[in-house]
Amino acid sequence: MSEAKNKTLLSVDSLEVSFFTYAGEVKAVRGISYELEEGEVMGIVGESGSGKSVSSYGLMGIIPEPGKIVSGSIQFDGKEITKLAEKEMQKIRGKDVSMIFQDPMTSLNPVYTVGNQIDESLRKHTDLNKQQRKDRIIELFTLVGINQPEKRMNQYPHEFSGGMRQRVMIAMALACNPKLLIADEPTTALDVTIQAQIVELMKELKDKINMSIIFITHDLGVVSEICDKVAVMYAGNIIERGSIDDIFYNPKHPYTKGLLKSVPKLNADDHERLVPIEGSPVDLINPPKGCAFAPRCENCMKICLTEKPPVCHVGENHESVCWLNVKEEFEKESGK
Amino acid sequence: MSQTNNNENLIEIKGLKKYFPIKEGFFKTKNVKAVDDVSLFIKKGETLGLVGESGCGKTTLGRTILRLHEPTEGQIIYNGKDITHEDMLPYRRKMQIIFQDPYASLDPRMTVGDIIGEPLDIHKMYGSKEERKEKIYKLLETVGLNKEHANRFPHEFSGGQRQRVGIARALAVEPEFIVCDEPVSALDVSIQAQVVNMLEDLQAERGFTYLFIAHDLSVVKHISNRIGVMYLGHLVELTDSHELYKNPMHPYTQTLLSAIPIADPKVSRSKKRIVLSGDIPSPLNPPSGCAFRTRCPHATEICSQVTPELKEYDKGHFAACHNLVK
Amino acid sequence: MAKYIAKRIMAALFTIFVAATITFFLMKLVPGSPFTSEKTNEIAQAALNEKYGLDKPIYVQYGKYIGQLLNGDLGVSLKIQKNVPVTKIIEDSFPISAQIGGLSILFAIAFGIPLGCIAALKRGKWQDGVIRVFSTAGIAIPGFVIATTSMLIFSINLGWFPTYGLDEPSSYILPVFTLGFYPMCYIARLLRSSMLEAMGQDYIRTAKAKGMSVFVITFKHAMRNSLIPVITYIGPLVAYTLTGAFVVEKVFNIPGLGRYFIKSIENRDYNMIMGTTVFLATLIILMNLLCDILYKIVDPRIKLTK
Amino acid sequence: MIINNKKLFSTQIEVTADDFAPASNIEREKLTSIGEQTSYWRDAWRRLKMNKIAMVSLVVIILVLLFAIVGPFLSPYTYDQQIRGDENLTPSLKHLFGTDNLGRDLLVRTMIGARISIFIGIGASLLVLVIGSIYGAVSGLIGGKVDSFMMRIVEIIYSLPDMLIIILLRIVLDDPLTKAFDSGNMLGGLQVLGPGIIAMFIVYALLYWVGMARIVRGQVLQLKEMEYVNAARALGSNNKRLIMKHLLPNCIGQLVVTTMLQIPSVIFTEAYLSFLGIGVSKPLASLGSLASDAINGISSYPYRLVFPAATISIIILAFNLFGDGLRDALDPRLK
Amino acid sequence: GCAKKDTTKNNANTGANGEFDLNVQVGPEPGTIDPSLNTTVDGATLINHAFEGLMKINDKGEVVNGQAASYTVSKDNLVYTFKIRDDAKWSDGKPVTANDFVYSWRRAVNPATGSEYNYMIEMVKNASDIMAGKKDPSELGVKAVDDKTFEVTLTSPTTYFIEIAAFPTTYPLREDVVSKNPDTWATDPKTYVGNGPYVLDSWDHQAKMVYVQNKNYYDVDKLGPDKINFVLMDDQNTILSAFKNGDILFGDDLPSEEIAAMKDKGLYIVGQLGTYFLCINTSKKEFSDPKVRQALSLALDRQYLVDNVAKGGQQPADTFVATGLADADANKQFHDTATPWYDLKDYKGNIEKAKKLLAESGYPNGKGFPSIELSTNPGHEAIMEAVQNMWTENLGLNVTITSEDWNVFVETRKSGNYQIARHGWLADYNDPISFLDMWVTGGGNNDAKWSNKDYDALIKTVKTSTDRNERYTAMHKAEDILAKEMPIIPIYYYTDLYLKSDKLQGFYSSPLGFKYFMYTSLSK
Ligand SMILES: Nc1ncnc2c1ncn2[C@@H]1O[C@H](COP(=O)(O)OP(=O)(O)OP(=O)(O)O)[C@@H](O)[C@H]1O
Ligand SMILES: Nc1ncnc2c1ncn2[C@@H]1O[C@H](COP(=O)(O)OP(=O)(O)OP(=O)(O)O)[C@@H](O)[C@H]1O
Ligand SMILES: [Mg+2]
Ligand SMILES: [Mg+2]
Repeated sequence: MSEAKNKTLLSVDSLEVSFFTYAGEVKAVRGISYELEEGEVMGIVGESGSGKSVSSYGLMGIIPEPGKIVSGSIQFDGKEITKLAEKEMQKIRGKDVSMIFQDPMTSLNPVYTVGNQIDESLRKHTDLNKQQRKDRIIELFTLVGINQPEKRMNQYPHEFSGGMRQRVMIAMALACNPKLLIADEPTTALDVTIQAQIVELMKELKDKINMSIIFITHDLGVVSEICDKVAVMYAGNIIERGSIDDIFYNPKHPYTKGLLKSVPKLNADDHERLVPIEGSPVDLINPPKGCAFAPRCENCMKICLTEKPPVCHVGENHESVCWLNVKEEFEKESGK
Repeated sequence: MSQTNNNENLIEIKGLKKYFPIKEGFFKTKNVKAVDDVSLFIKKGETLGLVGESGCGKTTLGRTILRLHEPTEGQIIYNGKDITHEDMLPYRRKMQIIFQDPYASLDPRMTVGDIIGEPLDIHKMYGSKEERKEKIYKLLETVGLNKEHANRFPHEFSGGQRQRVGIARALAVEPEFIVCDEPVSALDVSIQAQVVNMLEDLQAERGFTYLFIAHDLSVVKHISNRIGVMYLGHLVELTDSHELYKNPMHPYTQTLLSAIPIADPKVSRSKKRIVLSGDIPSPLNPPSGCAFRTRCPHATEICSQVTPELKEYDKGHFAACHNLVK
Repeated sequence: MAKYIAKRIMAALFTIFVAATITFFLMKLVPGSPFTSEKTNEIAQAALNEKYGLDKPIYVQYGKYIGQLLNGDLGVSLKIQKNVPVTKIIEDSFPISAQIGGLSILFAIAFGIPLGCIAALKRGKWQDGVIRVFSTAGIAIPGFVIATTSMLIFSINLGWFPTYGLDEPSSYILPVFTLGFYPMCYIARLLRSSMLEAMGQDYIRTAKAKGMSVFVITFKHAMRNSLIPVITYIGPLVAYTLTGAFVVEKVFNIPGLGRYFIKSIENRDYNMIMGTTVFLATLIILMNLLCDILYKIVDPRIKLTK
Repeated sequence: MIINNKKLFSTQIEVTADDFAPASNIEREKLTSIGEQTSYWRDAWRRLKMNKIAMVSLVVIILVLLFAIVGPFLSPYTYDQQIRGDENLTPSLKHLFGTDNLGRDLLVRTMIGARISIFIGIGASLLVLVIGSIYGAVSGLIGGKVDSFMMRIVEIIYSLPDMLIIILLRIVLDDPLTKAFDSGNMLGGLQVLGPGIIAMFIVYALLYWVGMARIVRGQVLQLKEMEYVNAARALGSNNKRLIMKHLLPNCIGQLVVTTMLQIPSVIFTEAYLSFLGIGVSKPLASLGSLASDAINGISSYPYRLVFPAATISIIILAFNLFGDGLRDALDPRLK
Repeated sequence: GCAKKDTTKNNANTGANGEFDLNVQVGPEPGTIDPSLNTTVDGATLINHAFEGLMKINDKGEVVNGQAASYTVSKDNLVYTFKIRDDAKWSDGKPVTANDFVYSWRRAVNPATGSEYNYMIEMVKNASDIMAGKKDPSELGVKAVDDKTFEVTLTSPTTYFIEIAAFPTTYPLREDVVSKNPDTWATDPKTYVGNGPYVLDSWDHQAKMVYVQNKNYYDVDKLGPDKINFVLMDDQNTILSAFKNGDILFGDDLPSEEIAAMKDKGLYIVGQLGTYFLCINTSKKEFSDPKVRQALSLALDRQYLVDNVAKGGQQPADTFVATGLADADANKQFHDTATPWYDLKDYKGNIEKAKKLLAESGYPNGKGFPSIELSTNPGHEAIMEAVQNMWTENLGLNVTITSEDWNVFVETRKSGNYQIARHGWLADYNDPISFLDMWVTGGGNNDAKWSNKDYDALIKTVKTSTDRNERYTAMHKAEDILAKEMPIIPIYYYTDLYLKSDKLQGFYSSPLGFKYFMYTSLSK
């Protein structure tokens, strides 16, 4: 956890992203706000389809067609990213902000050597000459733990295993020493032993080059290992965010609580039944009027059905977006 | 899990091998030894968990048992009958499989009703159209969906719902034995719990026997009576699930256990994990001797020369390692 | 590699043999002979049949032909260029057809690929609409119409190009254009859809995330991955186009091989029919093999195995 | 604990105790009930409707069909009516498309030609679709030796001289077909079309499906690795079921597009087959034969080429652009 | 097109240094230019520029001495003796001798050569037997009396023999050259040694054949073009385009639909010794009644067909033997003295007659008459459509059209597996018997399967008689029998159409359609 206040690197304010499809407007991200300091690691967790990836594509300016940023602002390193021209964005992408994608198997272009694909980025963003670039690639490969870098850089992605490919992706993302690294489920496709390697690697790197990381995953175990703070997303909203301890030991939102409960405990001696969150995810074309989680929420109240819950500060740097917090306050006030 | 008193083996496999011939370059064919000499049994009503990292041959083993792959060598015995060379059609009704990927395993152009109805069609399990419909609705209900869902297409469902459809399809033939091939790996935790609960409920109700494959030890441990650990086509450890967690013998099992991320920041901060160096070797070129020796912290001379056999070290606790002293 | 190719060639020889056999018997089944004429002269025809061995039982003729074929001898033309060895006719005319055909394929590729890319890139925009309509229209206009009208407009009305022959460089323009127009449009269509597919792939997102320009993304990352269907299409096309296109050769009076395919059948010039068939079969099979090798070059994941 | 009042107030809500009463299950369920329940086809149709180019094409197709099917009934002339004194007329009010050298009205001939060409184009393309896709699917699914053998056959058909086969077929089929037609009712409606067109369909059935077979095979090679194919196998599906229920339906986009591309080539091939005595027999006309006849008088009577060629282009354009739209609409993954 | 005229290309018609290089088109790639093997008119044109026979055709269409300085005929009209010019030379400078003719004539009749037109010299003694393989070629009735005297003995008197002596089959060949490569000597400019005005210089297959002047030709000084480029083309539109563009000054074909537009723009229409007709399969029972055949014939409006479909300035046919053939009186035409089969002008009357005839034979208004299949081959459908329409409208018959590939069509017609088929006949020499001979019972070309004893007898008379008047009377009588029996329905007499630039002077063509460019010149 960060003690002294560092410089804010990124601040996102009421970001909304929609996909304009034939079926209607898919409101994939519905107004999220957060800040990230230098050298800080933020985890984003949440259900599949809750907008974790799309919101980070927003940061990179690579929202796929037919998606658009509808409103909101993204301040990165003092620049308003949403207003930058494509050419300007190209200069930032891969240099100041870089991203590791969910699926290492498909995120590398199968027809070019991995060296070529990293080199491309260096050529674009640095003034290094050919030899220097090669040296840099070798350096990066060594950094991410790929043996025989000279040989490996001339191989094609399909000649690498999943874990190795993910390392290549990381090396690619680190090529220009970015200030912000967005890691979108970098370990989901890997198995545990390899996952452990990657997580260790990222931790090391964070310390070495003091970059900020946004770490997207739905594996709470991984979050607890690497993150300083966590944002929990549901149906395009951040419904709770706070420090890692806040979220794990003092969750306020029923969804967060449910999420934590549904993880099977390895060390439980007796067989106990898992506690899932019943119900299924929201249709983002017609999101519920009130709280998106209401249909699945055990504590659902009348107001949840009709009104959007407010953002409540439930602790220092701990926010929860839920009427329950209001209810608590309300009850306290009305002296119940 | 309800321990069954029935000691009868529903499934028994002996020395099962499955090699995939791969043309390497232009000259030679090489074998991918996806499953290499695996023997085990599953008792009636029991859940056998199978873990191991990606590519170690879990899926192949599961599918070979169902004869979706023809075994290269070895025997598959179902309910006392050797079915290694039998016509499988009648057994398709008794042995079913739930697939790893709920997105890929449902035909995107069929309605959910037709997907679930397909096994009924194949095995002609209904007299009239009405009956077929009824059966489909019943199955949907069983897995917690409702009949309106029958006319929808898979892409309209969430991952968890799709996995339920896959389960309903497997249940349609009223099987005795189900291979659950990583049924929850592609789902996020909240939905994963829904599916796991449902599988457990069904087993309790109907006495199913499961082979439950996953690489996530915590889920497997939750659901299984016994667990087998695979590494590169070999079964390296097999024992009761509690025993495995408490007393892992094989160094690979130990690594696996230590690598599981715990959703608890305090624990994770304090935890010591064994981080393996090196990548998983390719099943095309498995290391000589013990397959794990290239990554094993305790490897010795002998490991590179002799393939260790699966031996019973404790009662019901099998492991394959040279450096275990009983 | 060598072994793979050797194996493929063995299979190819067999295929050619079967194709030749079928053609041989088909050809003999069809009424008429190279010496059929409106003015019957039975004596002369009998003499001709004897001279060229057509009086023998069909299996004898077949045996003899296959024997010749194994020696690389395709016999002599019976009608079209009487008594000239078929191999010589092919040697004379194939290079010309191949030249025109090769150029037209280059033309089709050189314009079809960028058009397809642009359409994919500007999906849904007006450029896409224009290219889609244009390329579909190109497929919708019969080749003989394009050939004849372009000759009428450009050679006669405008007088830009000569009406026949290949004496000047400018005389290549119209035939190459007409021959290449259809494949160009086809390639554009094909590439557009495979590019759209490729553009949706994860690695394109990766490239974007690296800050690559649209140009690099399109032409470096997306295109190479979209070429497989184009190669599949071009394979047999190259074989057909190199061996000449009847319509274009006829209209522009190009002394290529293409006209012989039809003429030989019209004239029942048996040896020419066999010669052209065997030649085309060889080329088609060769192109298929080449395609498979090209796949490998374009996409290193593909293994050259059957 | 601090309530972020600003935010709360910005929502302009007065909260009361009642608001915090638990909601009933029924109320909650109301939220989840999805408004409109669409079926696959309705969904596809909706997507198609949103596609402007496809809809315009559909309208054009309908107009062309009206032109071809209803048009001839509205015309004062018949397609084979030779009007003495009206030879070689340029387009005028009396004959909108002009007349040919026998004094036949080209408008009605173009209409009849469109009717024939559309019929042949669609009919033969469907034939190619059926044969090619089944052949390709079988080859791809079974794989191995069967596959290479089947692909060798395709290669052979590619290299056989089609004209030879066509001439031969023409002869072989002539007698039986004429007899069948003479014997009357057994072939029912086909009689109107004449033996030439039937022969043409047979040619397609024999020769021109190979391209389709190659394409489908390629698709099937990919699709058969899909998990749902394994699932169907695990349920006991045989190959036939796999092909009909899973593999072919999942190639549908490709099939639609390729079939649409097949239509022009059928229409052109028909013109060329007419020369060999297969296809429509005179004085019946197809667009292809009208166009190729007109080539002979292109300098003097350009309009004779322009109208049929333009009709061909419009038909094919409409079908293809519609096909593109259909492919997109039929893909449930594209929202 | 007017934008381009000043850019007339160098290769078109004027050579590099003011030479006269003529570009013409007379046909597509010839199958062969071996005089013994040739069967085509365009092939003959190409041969005529490289070879010369004993006789040749002059610009008036007359047969005049060619390589022969003179000739004599024996009293019985059976022995012809030709004196060969002293200055007759081969293109390589060797003199032309009587042996060259002996060799060539023997070669033509030798079955091993495979000559299809050797029936042209059937009348030479023993020719038929040799062709049938019954006698040795050396027994042919030709001999070289000395180097410069060539003697031919005929089996029967043949009035048109002297014309035959101008036909390519009879041209001399060089034994030393030909026997070395008997099959291929005529495919290579190097071995293509001729005795004609020009020599083949190069041959670009399917593109062009270049002929240059033969310096050893006796008449070399009078030759026109320094070089003749025979451009080989077969697409009618392309020929027309090339002609319009001035790329060629002569073209032998054009699309029929463009004929009207090209009138006065270089289109020439000349008569040709040929008739276009329909052939009725008289062996079919529905056509066994001559009245039916008459009716079918009368119902056709030939003037309409010629004006609107054929369009080539053809003359509607009212007899079988074409115009352009001399009658007994050489100054009159055979056609003009023949009795017309019907009145071409009175179409309406003809139809009435046709209807009556059809009714008489039991099919009033065509009722009960089986459906007629009209067989044709590609390229002739338009005329058949018009015919179909006339029969349907005028006689109430049901007619379908079947179009077949040329070879198949010819076989169909020969085998008698048809009802009515289109047909055409071009004379091989200038004598009506070339037409009438066709319909003798069992004749190889009698596709009508028609038989008439009187007719056969008349034809026999014609063939054996040496009396000009007797022959011609018999031929007229024979034709009258055809008129009554009507196994064939004449439609029109062929014309030869070609495009010739006004600049090209001195060109002429023969009644058989051979084209002569050797004496052409360019006008300014
Ligand atoms: N191209 C697109 N067109 C339409 N909707 C899209 C598109 N891409 C994403 N969406 C929608 O946006 C929503 C958010 O998707 P996103 O990928 O951000 O989810 P996620 O939280 O990353 O899920 P996961 O954990 O599965 O990666 C989803 O409902 C998805 O359906
Ligand atoms: N059809 C096949 N042909 C060739 N090799 C195969 C085939 N199927 C599987 N393999 C190989 O066999 C090995 C075992 O694969 P398998 O799918 O059984 O692994 P797994 O343990 O199920 O992995 P995961 O956890 O990723 O599902 C892998 O190396 C795989 O590449
Ligand atoms: Mg995501
Ligand atoms: Mg698996």
